[in-house]
Amino acid sequence: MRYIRPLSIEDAVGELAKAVGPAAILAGGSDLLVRMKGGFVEPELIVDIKRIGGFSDITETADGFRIGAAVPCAVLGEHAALKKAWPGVVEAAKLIGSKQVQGRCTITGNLCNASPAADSVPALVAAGAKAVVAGPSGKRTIAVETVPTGPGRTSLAKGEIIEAILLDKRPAHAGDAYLRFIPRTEMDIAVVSAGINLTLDDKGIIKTARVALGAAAPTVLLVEEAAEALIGRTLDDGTLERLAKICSGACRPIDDKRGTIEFRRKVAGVLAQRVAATAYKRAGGK
Amino acid sequence: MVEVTLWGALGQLAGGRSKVEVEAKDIRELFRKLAEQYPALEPWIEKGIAVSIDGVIYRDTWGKRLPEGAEIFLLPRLAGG
Amino acid sequence: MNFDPRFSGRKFASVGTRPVRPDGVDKVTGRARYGADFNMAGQLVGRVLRSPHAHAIIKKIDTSKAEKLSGVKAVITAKDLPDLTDGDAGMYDVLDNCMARTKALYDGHAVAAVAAVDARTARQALKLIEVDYEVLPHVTDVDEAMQHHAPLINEATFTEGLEEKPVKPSNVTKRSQFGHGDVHQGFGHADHIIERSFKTEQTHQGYIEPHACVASVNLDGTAELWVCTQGHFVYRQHCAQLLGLEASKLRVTSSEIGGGFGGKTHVWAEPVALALSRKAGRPVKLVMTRDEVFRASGPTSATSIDVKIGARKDGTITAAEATLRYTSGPYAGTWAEIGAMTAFACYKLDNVKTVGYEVLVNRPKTAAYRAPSAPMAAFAVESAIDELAKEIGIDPVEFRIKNAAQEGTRSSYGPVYGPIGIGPTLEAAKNHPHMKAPLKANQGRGMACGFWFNFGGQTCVDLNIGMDGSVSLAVGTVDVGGSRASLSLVAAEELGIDYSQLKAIVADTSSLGYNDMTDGSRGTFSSSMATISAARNAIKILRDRAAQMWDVPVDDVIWEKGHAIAKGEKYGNLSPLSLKEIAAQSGKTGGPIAGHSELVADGAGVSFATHICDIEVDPQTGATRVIRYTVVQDAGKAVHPTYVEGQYQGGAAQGIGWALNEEYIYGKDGRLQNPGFLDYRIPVCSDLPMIDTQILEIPNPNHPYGVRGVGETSIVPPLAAIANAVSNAAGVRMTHIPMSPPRILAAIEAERKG
Amino acid sequence: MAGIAVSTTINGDGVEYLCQPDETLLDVLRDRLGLTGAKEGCGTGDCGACSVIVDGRLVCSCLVLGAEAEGRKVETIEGMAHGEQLHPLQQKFLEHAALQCGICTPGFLIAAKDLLEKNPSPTEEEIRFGLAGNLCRCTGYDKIVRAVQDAATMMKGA
Repeated sequence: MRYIRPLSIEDAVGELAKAVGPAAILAGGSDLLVRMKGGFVEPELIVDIKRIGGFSDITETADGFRIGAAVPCAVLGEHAALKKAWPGVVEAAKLIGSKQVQGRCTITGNLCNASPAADSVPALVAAGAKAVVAGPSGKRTIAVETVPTGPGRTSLAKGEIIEAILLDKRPAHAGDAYLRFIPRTEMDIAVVSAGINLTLDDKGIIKTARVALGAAAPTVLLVEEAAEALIGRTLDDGTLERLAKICSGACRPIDDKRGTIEFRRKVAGVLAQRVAATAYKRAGGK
Repeated sequence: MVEVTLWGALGQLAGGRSKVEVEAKDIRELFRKLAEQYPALEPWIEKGIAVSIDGVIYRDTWGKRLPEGAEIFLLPRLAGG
Repeated sequence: MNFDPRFSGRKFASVGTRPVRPDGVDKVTGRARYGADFNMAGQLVGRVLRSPHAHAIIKKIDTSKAEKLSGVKAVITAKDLPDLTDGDAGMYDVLDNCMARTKALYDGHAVAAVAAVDARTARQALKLIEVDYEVLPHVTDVDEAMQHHAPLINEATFTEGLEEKPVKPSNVTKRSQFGHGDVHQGFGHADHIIERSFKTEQTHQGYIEPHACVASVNLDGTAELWVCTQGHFVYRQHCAQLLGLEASKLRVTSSEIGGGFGGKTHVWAEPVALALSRKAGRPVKLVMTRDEVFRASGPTSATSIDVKIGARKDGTITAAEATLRYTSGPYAGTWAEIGAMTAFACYKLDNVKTVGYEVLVNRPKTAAYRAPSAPMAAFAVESAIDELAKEIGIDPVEFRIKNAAQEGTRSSYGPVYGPIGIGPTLEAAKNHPHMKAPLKANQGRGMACGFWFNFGGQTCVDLNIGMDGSVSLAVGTVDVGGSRASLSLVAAEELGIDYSQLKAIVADTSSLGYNDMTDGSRGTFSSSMATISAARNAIKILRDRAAQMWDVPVDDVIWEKGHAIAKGEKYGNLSPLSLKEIAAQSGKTGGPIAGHSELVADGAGVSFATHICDIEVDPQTGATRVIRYTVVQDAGKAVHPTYVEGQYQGGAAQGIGWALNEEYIYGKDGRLQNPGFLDYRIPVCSDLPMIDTQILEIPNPNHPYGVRGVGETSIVPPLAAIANAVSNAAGVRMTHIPMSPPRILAAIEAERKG
Repeated sequence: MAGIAVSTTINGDGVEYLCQPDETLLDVLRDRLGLTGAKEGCGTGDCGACSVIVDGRLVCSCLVLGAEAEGRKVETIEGMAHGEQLHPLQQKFLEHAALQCGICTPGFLIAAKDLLEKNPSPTEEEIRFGLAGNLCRCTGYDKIVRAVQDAATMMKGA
């Protein structure tokens, strides 16, 4: 086993590309170290990306925000402009694990761990976030929902690293929100979750909408039909009811130690309603 | 002579009696005489049983005297947390 | 020595105050040493290989590859722990649980162990051990295990306690029965009868410190064991027996213990660590991982309980009956028996009958968990009591008060009660402001009562007075939650000195006589009795020494407020001698001054509690929130009230976790799916409100200060109190614990659909 | 395997050690440096008993590699008191009996210290959520929350 701490993205990509045995990228380590402890993975190479320039920074650009792959979730909550623009993304990131875990875990790691129940992912998908991927053949920018392809699997090729997550600049009358259901008040993995991002017109009519569900299928679900049900409407009771029905129907959950199929279906709809109400309010809707 | 009440399982071993009379001055004698009169009880006594004398439970005190007319109950020994 | 344990009704100077505990500073600075914090020179790392199967014959274990790995110093299997139990069935089960002999009986059952120079080598070595299993059908559910077609866990099991010996083996090891009167007749007199079936899932004590020990066996047959345990003397006996050592040559030191709650009352890994050390010829440190703690230590029983209670229109209970089925893991236990004894202990009943069945399943060996077996029985009974009150139309508190046991009541388990606290706790609950506080929408209030026996038992204490007048107190009951503070208070009280002059420690097994474990709420009850006795013995010596110093007859010397006083007008010119002054001269008046005591503490008074709680239920998701919680419990006498409150609060919190979210979840393959704190969900800080406590003091007549055990009763009522509150909040009767959101939501949906 | 040489600062003192790539900071603290105040309750970041502060961030030391401490500043329970002077949180934990078995106490104290440094006047709810990453099985948290409240008051007055 080898631990390295490259200072450049080129070095990191190079080491990963030429690695013979299993290699792991270490940012916050809150998933990797748990899997190593349980004996589920034994990487030959651990690439700690925290000292690569720019990886630990949040930068505000003309287009929006660039969140480095090694930025701990706690830092997202301390960034006033990001919190103001994307409260849903930030609250999702701040729900992962405990204060201790938030001091380490990253939204990029959350995405790449590819758990169907990842907290920040539905919020990022709803937000239309993009991932900047660096690899042996250069850089590309992809929609975050294309990263996880199944539980524990991603679309990243050997040697590829996500170096940052991009979030757009916010127009007027925009709001996002995220909620998850857990049995306790903290420390649990989402049993089911929902992230919604809305923009409204001056009259409070929903112009654009993105609705994402977590822990409802093998990967995060972007529910287009739910978005369509919202667009062109305000959040009246009928719309909310339709939203819940569509979200419940869109779920393809499983029975497991955290919840049942029936429970996840029902609660996905309930959460979608509650999240929509918060996002709508944040967007200035009344 | 003291009257001793046996709990369910023990009563069955004593031929279905829930109460038996024993001439005993203390717990040790009580155990010895019970084992003599009802041999099926012996392994249970060996494993350890508790004796309630007027509502107070004794576990290991052979020398405890059995007052005349006291209410005597045999109980299983318990585990605690 | 003659010791009068009767309650004397004295006034207290120290007892009842709240000083800082003697072990406090070590614990807030990180210096206190727990099981895993101790190391010996040359120590190896021990690790255990565990069965991945719920039930399997171990056909062959090949350890040769592991033995050849560089850095491996010993590999052991059951062969290295030969059967020395000499027909003691209970000890044989302990041995088999430490290391499976012919069959792996649950997911996590130990099958082999290694000692190596470091953790990585030990882990690698485990992977090199080849075990050839023949997987057998398994059963983990209590009701399924009782079915005729269920896989047999032990083919030699024929149910004990039946009128006729059964012809076929089964998974039921024992039937037990308690009660009096005629329930059939009693139900005939009832105007209302409630009959319900309940289920509770298996929970774990959830102590934060995993089992840990360092074992060192020497070539001369002596050995040392450092271990986190609730009873180092009991561990010594068990380990000595299983390893073939002489008890007095095995010195066991109890480390600070990071929680036990019953889970550290019998040996798990300690005999394995000793066997590894013996084979390797070096000390071995063995620390369980959290995964191992859940899979292979602990848990309480899973249960299935039927309850039937009948009452007249005026609210008098006429008959009560319960059938209780408790899992004991793959080995015989007496857990249903305890459940059957406690089930109706709170009530005055003319006709009562309880029947218990001990059921074998492919789960870890059941261990005691705080008032073991009582919470599940109370859940079933107190739920039915609440429902019955509602049906009759009586307030649930009044209904319980009307039927509460009192002094002179024949208990449902047999004996007649002395002075007891169930009535007073109910009256206190009734008059508590909590009962009248307003509730909001979707909130419900529930209450329930609980009972626990409390134990006494063998106890030994040494009290040594230094020449500077300071006092050291050596006790043998492990301090699990502040007992060194309470015992110091007791010694200070007897000697008439200041608490700060004392220091209490837990002595190792070679320094003090045998002590039973800290279980059954016996720690402070028993050791305070022995401490009082030891202090009084020391006072006899102090008086004698003072008499020497004054050259007066000892009978003229009395002990008062920490001083020897010469009694009588003729001694008017003799000013009292302090303990310090007497101690300073002890070298000249006969040597060191000490008080010793060994006794069996009998007469532990039974304990009762009543809890009230408010729960809010989200009707759309089944989520629950504990809004308010109040514990009322009889302590007899609270020696250190802050730690008594702590026991009340801690038990309530564990009960809340059990009621709402904690459960062992087994897959169809019989493997435990949630062996970690992520998915075995114990309450976190934000899950709970402040937990109010009210300490009642109804003196135990069999203790000089009136002390009763306080540790366990507080976990008994919460399951039922919360179930009753949820029922009142959501309008559905919950009969399955834990009341997790999916279960509550399913119940609400079923109710909606009719 | 050759060890990784790490140079770091622990409780203000420069410390150098060698560790293996898969060794956690908790392993290093406990097994190599003899700082056993941080406890391993789970090894998976679910109990908080191993809490330490690294460069001003509260973390579980079981989820940090020993190698990652290079050039960092690590604070552990052993550095909380100053000489003979207990930290106000330590004092208040003692006075309120906010510990029974005490195994979770070092982690709670470190987490509470971090909480009060970031939020000197937390509400009860903020304390409860701030400490939700630390499990206690003995106390029901009541006395812990009260001790933190009292310490916050004391520290503001100081």
